Amino acid sequence: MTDPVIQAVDVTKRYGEVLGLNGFTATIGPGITGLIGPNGAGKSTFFRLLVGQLKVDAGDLRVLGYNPWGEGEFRRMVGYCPEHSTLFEWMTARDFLTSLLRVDGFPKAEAHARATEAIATVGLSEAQDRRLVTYSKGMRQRVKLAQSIAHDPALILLDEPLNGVDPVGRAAVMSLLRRLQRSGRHVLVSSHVLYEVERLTDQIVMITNGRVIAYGDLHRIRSLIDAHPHVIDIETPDPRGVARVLASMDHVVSIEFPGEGRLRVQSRSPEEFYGALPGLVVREGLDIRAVGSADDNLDAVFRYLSEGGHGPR
Amino acid sequence: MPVALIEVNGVSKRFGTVEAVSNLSVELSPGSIGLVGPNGSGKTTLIRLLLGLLSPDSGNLSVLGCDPQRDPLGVRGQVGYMPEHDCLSPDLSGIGFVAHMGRVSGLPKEVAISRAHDVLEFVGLAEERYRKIREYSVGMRQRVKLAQAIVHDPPLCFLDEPTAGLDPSGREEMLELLRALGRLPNHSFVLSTHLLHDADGLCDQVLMLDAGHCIASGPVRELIASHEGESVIRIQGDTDRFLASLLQHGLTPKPMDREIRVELAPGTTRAVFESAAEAGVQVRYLGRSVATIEGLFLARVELPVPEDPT
Amino acid sequence: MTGQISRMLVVLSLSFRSSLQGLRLFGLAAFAAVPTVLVGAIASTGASPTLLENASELFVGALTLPVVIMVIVLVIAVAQFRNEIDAETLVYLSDRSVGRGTVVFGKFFGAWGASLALALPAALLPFAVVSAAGGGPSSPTVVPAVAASVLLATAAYVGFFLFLGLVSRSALFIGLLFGFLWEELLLLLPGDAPRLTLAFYFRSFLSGEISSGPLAHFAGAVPGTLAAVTLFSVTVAFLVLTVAAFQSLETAPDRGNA
Amino acid sequence: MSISAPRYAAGPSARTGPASRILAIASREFFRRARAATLLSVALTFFVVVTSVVVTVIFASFLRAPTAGDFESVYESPVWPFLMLIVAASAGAGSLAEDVGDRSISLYLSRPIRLVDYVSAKTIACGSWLVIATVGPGLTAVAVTGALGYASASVLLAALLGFVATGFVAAIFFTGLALALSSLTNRALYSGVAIFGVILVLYIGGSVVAGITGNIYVPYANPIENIRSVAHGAFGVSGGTATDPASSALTLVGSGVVLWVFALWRMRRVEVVSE
Repeated sequence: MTDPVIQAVDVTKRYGEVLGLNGFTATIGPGITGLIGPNGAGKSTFFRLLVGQLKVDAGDLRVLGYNPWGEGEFRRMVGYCPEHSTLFEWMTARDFLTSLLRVDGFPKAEAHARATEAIATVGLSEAQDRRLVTYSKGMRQRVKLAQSIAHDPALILLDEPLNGVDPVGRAAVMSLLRRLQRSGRHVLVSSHVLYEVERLTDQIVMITNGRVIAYGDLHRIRSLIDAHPHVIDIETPDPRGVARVLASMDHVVSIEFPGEGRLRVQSRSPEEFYGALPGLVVREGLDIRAVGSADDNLDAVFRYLSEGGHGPR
Repeated sequence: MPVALIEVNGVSKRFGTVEAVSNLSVELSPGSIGLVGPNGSGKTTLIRLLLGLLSPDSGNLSVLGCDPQRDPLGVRGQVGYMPEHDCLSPDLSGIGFVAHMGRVSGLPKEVAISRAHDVLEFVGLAEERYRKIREYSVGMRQRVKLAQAIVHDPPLCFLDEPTAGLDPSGREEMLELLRALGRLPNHSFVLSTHLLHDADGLCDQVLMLDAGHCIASGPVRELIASHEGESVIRIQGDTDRFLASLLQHGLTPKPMDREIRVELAPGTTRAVFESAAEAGVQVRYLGRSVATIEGLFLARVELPVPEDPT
Repeated sequence: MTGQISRMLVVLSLSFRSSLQGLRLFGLAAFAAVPTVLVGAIASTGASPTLLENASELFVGALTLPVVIMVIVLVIAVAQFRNEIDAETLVYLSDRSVGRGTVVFGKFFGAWGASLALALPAALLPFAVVSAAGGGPSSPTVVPAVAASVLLATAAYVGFFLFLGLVSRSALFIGLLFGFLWEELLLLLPGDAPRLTLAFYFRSFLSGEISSGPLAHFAGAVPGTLAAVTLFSVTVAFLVLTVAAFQSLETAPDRGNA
Repeated sequence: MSISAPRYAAGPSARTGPASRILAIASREFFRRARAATLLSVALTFFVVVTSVVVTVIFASFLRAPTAGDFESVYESPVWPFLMLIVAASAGAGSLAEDVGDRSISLYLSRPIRLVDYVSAKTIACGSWLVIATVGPGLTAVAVTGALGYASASVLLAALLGFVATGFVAAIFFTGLALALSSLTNRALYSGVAIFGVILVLYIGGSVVAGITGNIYVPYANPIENIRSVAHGAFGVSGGTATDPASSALTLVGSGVVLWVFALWRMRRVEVVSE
């Protein structure tokens, strides 16, 4: 077992009466991790604690083994891409990155080389000598991303990096994050566009109201929710025949026929259902044209969890 | 034949060396219109041209039968505008702000106030309307922005990225609101977005821009029908083994993101389940790839999507 | 890796450049040019060199120090932290491995340098106009004394306004009240009240050199060394306060996105 | 939060004309400025002007019958210009800057109003506060002295006209200045600092240069000197200022208008729909 990248134990942070985090406990391992939760759940507060912009009120927070509040060279091991999009508007992108790298202690020539490289990585080379005030929202996201990776940190913290980025840019950012992961970097990325996180990683931390409601592997999280029956839609030319076979499974609660050539199965244990399905199809010679579940995505899991486990809609 | 809501004839607009809109001609009829395209594709410039805030270098436009060039106030009197960015005065209450914008649009004071109450109720802020805007959350601010755009009951609204910054439930609620707005008779809107998912299931027409050019326009249903996809599989388990297994069954799978795409002849889904059984993985999803506006867009612009050699 | 000193120089250059850019540079430079332009205008009427010398000395006490330099320092120094906190860009400096004390010193010297870049010409160029018109200073030490006074006055004001900008949301408004009410009105009061202003010290520092205009009242009020030491200590005190405040500063995310 | 069908009023209602739209913006701007700083500075102006005028007139009445000139004395004090600076900064510095800053300007300009309507509305609001601060205290002082019976009806009438004329001229100038400086920035406090800086530089610089050179045109560059001169003319006080009252009035009104046009020109550059 490798050391956790981020370890939070009972972290609490308040702003006066407003609660940011409340008994937040999570262990975040290597690779890409998605941090998801609705607006106001505490995502940005968590990031600000991780980069030492805020001090925990209670509890213990370790980032790469360090306490993030306070100064220190370990800061160079962390890169942070904040959510808001204002920059040093009067500078050019290259100037901005070079200055930040020099503030981080890189000698001038190296800072310049690294800035140019990071800008090329996010695909802004053409615009690097334009003043940032002329940049669009999508370009700003990329500048922020570039400054968070330019100093080659071990841990990269990205607060909503896909917000305001068009499909072209999103694809580029996501492939960059995977490249970073493959080269051994750890990435914590928050988003509320859930299908994007789902495409990026299985490791997630779900928070709401300043608390972790689930963390770990997405599919394991889902299989933990046994009390949450899945509705699975199946398309087949022979619904009755398929229904007869499926009805033999004891976790199948109900079977409906919502329309021509379609079947809706409700199962108490989706894990077992999906596990048994390929074998059944082969053994019984079923002709299943399509299978899928509206509940089989992050959105559904999240909705289920944040509603406090009141069962399916 | 319905009357055209918006007509654009050969419009070009250039800023310095950048041609923001390039010889654009399009005709849109009343309804819910999605204006989609990546950042910098000319969406914003087009809205500014339609509101009469910019003059085209060439060509002409018509909005609800008015020329925004010759009669900008005539156009702006009939349209509502919801900007993308924050634009609310924090020191006012929701009701005060919306009523004020109603009066600026020419509603008499009493009408403006009663309309403000109506639209705030419509956007679901009835309980919070007397609170100061500075206390509003992101979602509430988006709602106030929508409310001020429809307070004078315009037949056409321009909505610029109405779901920007919203979380899934907030986004869903906003889209639901827009659907409700689109169902009203004689109420059209132009939804400008680069979150193409937003336009799915909400817009009945689409105008797709890329680098100032129109790459598709017309009713969504017709456009999507012309774009058929292949089959999509999502599994849980060992992807590499499953892929190898599919290859053995004579299929040519293409791993994409977290999905696998594969061409399947009708009635050959069985090979998928056999492969799954051999590889010991679960088939979590199998189906034809759903034709979406995003899919249509990706197909039209030939994106340089970086493939991951996993 | 480079040390804290060279990192401070980078912050300094960032602060200096951000202070002197765009419309703000234009506006502040216009203010800074006023005394010189006025002396030049008087010179163009063919006034005698003695009269010109009197005018330039009068401007230092009546216009340059209390109005022109006050406006320049107020705008530049308050903006250092305040604008970055308002625009939420402070995080780009404070999440780096640079020490927070280093950032404060970088910003102080950057703002001080930017202020001096405008304030010194504002105070000294009128004397250059005088000598170009054939006049000479009333005493050989008047120009160095004015320069030293501007150096000390701007340092103390930059220190105070830097602190104000870090800790108060309405720093510019408080600064305005301090600069034009506190500093001016307390000087008019009898007794020891003027000793509560900073202006009292750098004015008495100059009073041996300039005897016309508002500075005349301060002849020998406080010995020059004492005045200089006082201004220096005020500067250091506010720097220490600023470092302490910045080290415990928490930048909370925007409401609604917490 | 729930979603329900909107209850639209039956049929489209009649639209008002541009005048009432301007009025809507103007009244909103006026009340928005009614903050502590504005109210306090206006109240302070009332207190200072009314007490100083009433006291001066009462003292004068011990020696002779008070004249309109006794009312005018308030313009000679160094406190009055300072009060005007605070009022102008708190009532006008933010009028355009804050809308650009919070970007609500983009909403106004997407509405059926012209830019000139918008700037006019802001002018009305800022001008109203300044008129309240310049004319109001004078009229109150006239009413108080009249009620106490210290001055004759004809003197009171002359003083009243004097306050109105001087007040309006000063208000036009300060309004133009405040809007012009407000249009340059998106932060109200910068334009506030600039109002102080510009007036104090012109005031102090102008009087020093005029004193040294004796040039008779320099005082026209000093707005405070101009206002005093206008006051002399309006109250029928002879001599005492370096400028001609009519020319001073023209200078103030003219520069006020030029500054206003500058503000309008600046606002044309504001981007309404941002990328």
